[in-house]
Amino acid sequence: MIEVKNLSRHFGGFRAVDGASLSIASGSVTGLIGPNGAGKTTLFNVVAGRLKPTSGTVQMAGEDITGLPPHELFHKGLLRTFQIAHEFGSMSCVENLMMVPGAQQGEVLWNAWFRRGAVRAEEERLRVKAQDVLKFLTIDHLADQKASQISGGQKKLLELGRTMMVDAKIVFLDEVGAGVNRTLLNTIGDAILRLNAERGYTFCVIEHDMDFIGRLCNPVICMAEGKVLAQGTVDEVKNDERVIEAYLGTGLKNKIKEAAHG
Amino acid sequence: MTAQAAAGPGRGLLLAALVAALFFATGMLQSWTLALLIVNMALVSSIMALGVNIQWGYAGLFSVGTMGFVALGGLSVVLVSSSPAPGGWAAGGPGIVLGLLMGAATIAAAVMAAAKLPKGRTRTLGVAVILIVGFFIFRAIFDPAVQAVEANNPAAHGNLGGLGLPVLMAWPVGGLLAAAVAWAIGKTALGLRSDYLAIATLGIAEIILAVLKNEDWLGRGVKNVISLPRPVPYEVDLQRSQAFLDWASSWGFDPITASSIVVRLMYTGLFAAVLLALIWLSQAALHSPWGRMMRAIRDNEVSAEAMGKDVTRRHLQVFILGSAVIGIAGAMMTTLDGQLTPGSYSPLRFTFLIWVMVIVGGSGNNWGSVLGGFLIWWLWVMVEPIGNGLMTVLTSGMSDGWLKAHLINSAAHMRLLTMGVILLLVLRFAPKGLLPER
Amino acid sequence: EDVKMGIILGFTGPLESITPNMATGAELAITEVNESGKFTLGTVVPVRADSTCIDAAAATAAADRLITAEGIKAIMGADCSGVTGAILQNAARTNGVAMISPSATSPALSTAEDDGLFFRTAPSDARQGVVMTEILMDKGIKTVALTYTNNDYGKGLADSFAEAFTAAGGTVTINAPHEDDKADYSAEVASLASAGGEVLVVAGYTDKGGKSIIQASLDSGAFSTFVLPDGMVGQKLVDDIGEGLTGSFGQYPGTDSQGAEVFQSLATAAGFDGTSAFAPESYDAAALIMLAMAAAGSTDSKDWAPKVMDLANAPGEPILPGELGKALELIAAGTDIDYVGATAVELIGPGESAGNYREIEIKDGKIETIRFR
Amino acid sequence: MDILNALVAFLNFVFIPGLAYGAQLALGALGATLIYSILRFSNFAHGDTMAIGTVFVILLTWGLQSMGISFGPLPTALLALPVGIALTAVLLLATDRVVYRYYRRVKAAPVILVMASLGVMFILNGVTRFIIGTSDISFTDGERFILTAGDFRSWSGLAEGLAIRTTQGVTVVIAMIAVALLFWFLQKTRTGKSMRAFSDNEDLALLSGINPDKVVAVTWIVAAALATTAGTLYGLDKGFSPFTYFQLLLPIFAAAIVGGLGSPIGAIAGGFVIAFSEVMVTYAWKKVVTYLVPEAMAPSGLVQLMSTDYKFAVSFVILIIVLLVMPTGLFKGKSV
Amino acid sequence: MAEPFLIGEAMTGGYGGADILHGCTIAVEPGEIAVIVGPNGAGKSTAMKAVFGMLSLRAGAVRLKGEDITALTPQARVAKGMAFVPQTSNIFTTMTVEENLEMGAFLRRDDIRGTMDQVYTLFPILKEKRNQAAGELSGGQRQQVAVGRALMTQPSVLMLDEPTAGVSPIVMDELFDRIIEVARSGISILMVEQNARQALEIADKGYVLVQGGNRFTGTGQALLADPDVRKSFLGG
Ligand SMILES: Nc1ncnc2c1ncn2[C@@H]1O[C@H](COP(=O)(O)OP(=O)(O)OP(=O)(O)O)[C@@H](O)[C@H]1O
Ligand SMILES: Nc1ncnc2c1ncn2[C@@H]1O[C@H](COP(=O)(O)OP(=O)(O)OP(=O)(O)O)[C@@H](O)[C@H]1O
Ligand SMILES: CC(C)C[C@H](N)C(=O)O
Ligand SMILES: [Mg+2]
Ligand SMILES: [Mg+2]
Repeated sequence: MIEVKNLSRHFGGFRAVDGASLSIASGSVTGLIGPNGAGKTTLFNVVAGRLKPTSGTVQMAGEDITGLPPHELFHKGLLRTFQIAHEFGSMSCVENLMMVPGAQQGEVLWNAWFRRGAVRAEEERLRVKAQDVLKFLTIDHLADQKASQISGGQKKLLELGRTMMVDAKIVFLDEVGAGVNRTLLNTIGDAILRLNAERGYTFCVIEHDMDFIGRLCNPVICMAEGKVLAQGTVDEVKNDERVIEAYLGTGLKNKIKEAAHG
Repeated sequence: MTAQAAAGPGRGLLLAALVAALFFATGMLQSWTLALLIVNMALVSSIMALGVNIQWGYAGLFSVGTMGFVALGGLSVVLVSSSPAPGGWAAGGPGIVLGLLMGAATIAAAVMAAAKLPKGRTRTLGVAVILIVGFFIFRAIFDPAVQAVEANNPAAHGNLGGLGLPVLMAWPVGGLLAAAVAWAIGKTALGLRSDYLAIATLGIAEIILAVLKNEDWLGRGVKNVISLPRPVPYEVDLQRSQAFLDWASSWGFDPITASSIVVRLMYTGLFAAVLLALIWLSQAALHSPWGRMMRAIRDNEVSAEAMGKDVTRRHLQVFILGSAVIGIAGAMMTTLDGQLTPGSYSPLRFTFLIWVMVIVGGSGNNWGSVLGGFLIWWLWVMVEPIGNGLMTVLTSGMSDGWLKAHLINSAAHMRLLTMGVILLLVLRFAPKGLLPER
Repeated sequence: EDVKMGIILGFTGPLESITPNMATGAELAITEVNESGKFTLGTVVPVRADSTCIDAAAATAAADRLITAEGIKAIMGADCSGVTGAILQNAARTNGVAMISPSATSPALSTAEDDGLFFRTAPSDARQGVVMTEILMDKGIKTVALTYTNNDYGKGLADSFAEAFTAAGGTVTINAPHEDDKADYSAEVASLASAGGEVLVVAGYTDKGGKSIIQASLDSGAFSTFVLPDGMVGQKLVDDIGEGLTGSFGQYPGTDSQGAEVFQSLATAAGFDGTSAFAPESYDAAALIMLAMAAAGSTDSKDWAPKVMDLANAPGEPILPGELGKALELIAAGTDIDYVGATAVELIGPGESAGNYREIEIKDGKIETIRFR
Repeated sequence: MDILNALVAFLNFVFIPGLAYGAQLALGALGATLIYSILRFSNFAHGDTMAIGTVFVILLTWGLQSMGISFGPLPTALLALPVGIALTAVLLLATDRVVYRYYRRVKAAPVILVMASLGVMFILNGVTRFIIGTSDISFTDGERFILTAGDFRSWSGLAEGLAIRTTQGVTVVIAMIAVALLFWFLQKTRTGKSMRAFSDNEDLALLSGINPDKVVAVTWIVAAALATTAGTLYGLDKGFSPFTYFQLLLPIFAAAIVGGLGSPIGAIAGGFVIAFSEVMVTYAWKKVVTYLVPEAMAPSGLVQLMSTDYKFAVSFVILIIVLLVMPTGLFKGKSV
Repeated sequence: MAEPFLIGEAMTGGYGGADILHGCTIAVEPGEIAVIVGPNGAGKSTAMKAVFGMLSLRAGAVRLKGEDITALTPQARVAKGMAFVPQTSNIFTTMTVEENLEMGAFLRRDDIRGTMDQVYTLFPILKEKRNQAAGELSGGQRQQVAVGRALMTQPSVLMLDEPTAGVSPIVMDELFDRIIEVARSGISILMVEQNARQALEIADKGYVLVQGGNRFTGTGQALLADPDVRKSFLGG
């Protein structure tokens, strides 16, 4: 589905992404992990058109999409969420979702003025769909709340909800789990798997919660210092020495025990 | 309507009634012709405010080039409806057109070269050469033609002259002219953020004005065009018409007052029709998915872009629409004034005062713009007597002397001072505007 | 009974620094008439309103308010040609009230539709250019640099002067506008200096861009002699610039009548600067209005407006400032008068000042009259 | 060929006036940019703040002069300046108390503050005129020139003169000192840093124990100092008239914007960009060229790219071009 | 039982509209780690803000060392030795990393070098980026700056709203480690966590908040052991 070749993105002299090559297979749920500052978000931003690459190419289904603006990529079926939630603060939650689908009739002024019937019908359909999504995310009671006035975790849910409003080909999720209650996260995980299985979405997921990654993702790619460090199944990556050293660490358990004794 | 409803349906009506009462009081206590005069300009101001609201309230574009588009609307009245200047076109019309085409071709060629040539030295050099050579050819063709036109009876004409068409046609043309210029501006400057866009548009408005003031061949520059045709009859003509005099006396009206009231009511009708049409279009747009998309873009461009909305294009669209509305209002105002005086356009009056209307009315709310337009314009006109009155009250207790004389002499400055105080009071008690977005 | 006279000038806005003296000038005439006790139609009461000079709509509203709500019988104003035209068309003509502007000088106003309701005590700018050319030619000056304030007054004057001067064989090296009240005039001075010329003609205002340009030109050594048309002649300029202005010359409306001096001493006595731009014209405008009312025996514009031309022009007993009481007596006695006033008013054609000029030169910090043209 | 005369003509008519004007704009822009960066709004009342600050200084100067106090070759107004600054600061603090504080508390959008500043502008506008009237006032004294055109001519034997006014020299020197001080203050001192923190994230500044009232107060005081200094220097050089000070607002903001809002160095750079673009692009190069080329080739035209009518337009075109290449100005300003 | 060191007692209030908190009580002792968990939107952040005085309570009180501080402003609480890392916008984005840390120590008059070095050892990446604007950092790096800023205060109560959101496992371990260490030095720690299991492991006391009220309260271990809590709030 996505083929990233030799991609680099520099900020001044700093190489946030430094010649990374990776591919995301069609129909997979690919995990992307790596230490803070490894360049994961930057990679997403370049692929999704938010940043221009310094060098390298990105292909989607064989087509070169390097440097295309985000809105065009959206219409090609590439969606993304943001690590720091980017809600539309002055709009209600349900409006936040309803605005997502592309090519709405009512977004053309002419229709808004002179084909009001058709627009109204379309709106009804969208509203029902949006309500369903909100219900699924357990925040349907917030439908009419302004998005600026919901909790941090709820914002992340809304962020995820937007990807569910349209038929995407590939969805990039940047740490949807951070700040989301773990029980709910499990439900989200299920939803991702279901969208993947039933609707054939391809996912690429950045996450620091290894349980979540373990449950969802195959394969897993680990980045470090702008490059791909390791790639493989969850277990392979988890047990990779370099990954452990750079990212996972040796675990907390021992220290807690020490603490308890001390 | 929903916006108003959300703010409490009572509040909107109450405020509307309050403003209506202000005008009614003006009619009763001062004179009805004056009240109508203020109403007419208030209608025009409301349309200008509506245009600004479309740009700022809908899409968050901090454009303060309002004055420029008002002036362009005014120019369209001269171009469309003033009478042709004898000999003006023959003197250099073709040369001017050719020169302008040459200028446009130069810019087009430069843009094309910038796109085609490989990045680097050659490109910079190529574009620079095209621009410089083009500039000199442009001046070589353009300058003599302009001189010829401007030398054609400068005291009375000195310009190409208008088409002599009905003045009402100038209104849509004003909108189109403003839209066309807005397109060119939008293409270059809309990438800028917040206050940077503001100063850029402020500057562009000054540039438009500089052109209007200094290109005499266009609209006589600072020499002004006066006595533009009217869409309604002249009062003096009514006063001379027997039918009118009979009608007036049958109702027991004084013919002079009656004539000016009738004429002003005609303007009111025309302006109100335009305002209502625009308001309807604006409301329909705002409360549609289009409006929702605009609000999304205003809230968060990055996210809207990721959700498939072409932010750049939408910004351009809304910038053009808003500018067109302002251009129409500009043409209406020049029609009402009956003259184009480029020297009289100042940012304070035609940009910031309009912004005050939008903000006081409640940005993002179309009815707010209308309310703001009416209220602020009424104040703008009436603070003068209010300020003078205040000063009289202030000084009444004082004994004669230097201070009293000084204060009375300064009374005129109460005008802006009072305006400031009132503005602060309104903002203080309705910091989100009188009719908040919701 | 009160007879209200509107004094509509730009008390705020770009002309705010000269309008107070203009208004005071007009009010001086009113006080004089009231105190003479010879004005039988009532007590004249001045009512000020702000024309803003730039906001046609606000000016129209102000004028309309004065006419329809305050019931003024005449307008002394407005100042700038732009708002004057707007008030004329949308308030004065509409309501049939006559106006005399002391300072709107745009030639275009000569041909404006006015139903006989519009006069001005300032000459149209066309004439002054010719007079200025004659002065320069007499002095043997053949090349000049020219800068003007970028409004209808400045532009009209500059154009007419450039045409006359070139026709007389002179060269205008540069004809550059300047905007008043701007932050800086270095660019203008630089270009004027570069273009060069024996003298610099400054068609501007004493306390605005014109003054700044003269100051900067002197400081940088670009020019040492300046030609000063009406807007630039004022004692304040001479005082502010000082020594450097010695030898500069110019002209402003006036005949060899005593009017201007008399007016200046009246003004000094009343505590304001009588040389301030357009203050004498304002006095004359107000005086003419009242004399015309007296002559018509009515305060209704359609009665008194037709009398204005008559009173202003010969034949008749000449009337200087300070002699308004005498004029009223003569009018009452049925004697013909010729109002000369502070600016030697002579109304021609469509009711505007004919434009007689006084040639002046700056000597020892004083404005000295050389001759009349 | 007369390179020396050409150079002197250029210095005298382009460089020195441009430098002084640039410094005046820069000082104004520093104040505007400071308020923008800390309090996060474009203060439209800044021009009128400069005006009223200058009025205080003028009144004090008259007082000093009537007491016979002078400052040697320098203008007496410089002696009055510190007191003028203090008075202006008091005024601004009071304004903040009455007007702006409320909007900060309700966390109003910046545009509301801009509109409120418009209201303040109207009021200051009136107050200034109440106090000192509308006519223009010249209050400079002391030695007028550092170097006069005539002296330079006789000293150098050149045809062209070179004049430097005292006020020009003072302006440039003070502008340099002011920017250095401001830069040091914001970047290095504790108070300066807390001001930047406050401007960045007000809530978090509170959580760090930064006292917002103090930050705001210091900002207004510094702004008062900058505005009064800018206004006084401008008035000394070019004369004081209230209307002109209002008109200064536009070039001042243009300067702050080209340089990058919030950046002190940007304000300085912006001031010079605006000033020099006005003077240079519309300059008639005739004189300079005439000195440089053989007599036979001397130009008959003015050799002027654009007439001075468009000087303002030119500086804005340059501003727009700069912004197109660097969207937040030359020195990476902020945007709210 | 004696009065706890810091207690927000029976807090009721919200953002102006309907109440978010309904009689919620949270307390922590010196040297103790108290962890708040709960579903999204339960009011955890609101409770933290309430304790820190960032919204006004309709009922209930906040007391520190027995002193009623309900009416104090946030700044005044900072002066009393409380420090808080909010969940969102918790760094100065235009200032450098080092300046962010300095701002954390704004009220301190002693030498801050030592504390800063400690923060740098805890988060080595920050030392590398010390002169970079914090707004240019990655999500996890920002979070480290935010926590580092609070540590600079050397408070007696440290309140953290989801300090580990978005940080990598290795850093999270370090962070928890450090929190334990800080607590041992006698400082009270009050934190909200969604990485709840790890957090409760080190917690002395745990609160489960649901719809603005206390649902479960107990020691960290007790909550971890409660199957209901595990299933409904800790993800099984
Ligand atoms: N605008 C920028 N300017 C300078 N450096 C930047 C910028 N954006 C990101 N960086 C740097 O690039 C590096 C990679 O950042 P990125 O956000 O891609 O990390 P990440 O892998 O997503 O980390 P995390 O897991 O913490 O979110 C970081 O070191 C960051 O400091
Ligand atoms: N600024 C606000 N104005 C109005 N309501 C708000 C505001 N912020 C949050 N809320 C509401 O208060 C409730 C509690 O929010 P809070 O942020 O305390 O939740 P939380 O427990 O921290 O959730 P999360 O784990 O998602 O961060 C939510 O339902 C939310 O909708
Ligand atoms: C008072 C003057 C500035 C008026 C000017 N003569 C004009 O016609 O506009
Ligand atoms: Mg990231
Ligand atoms: Mg929270």
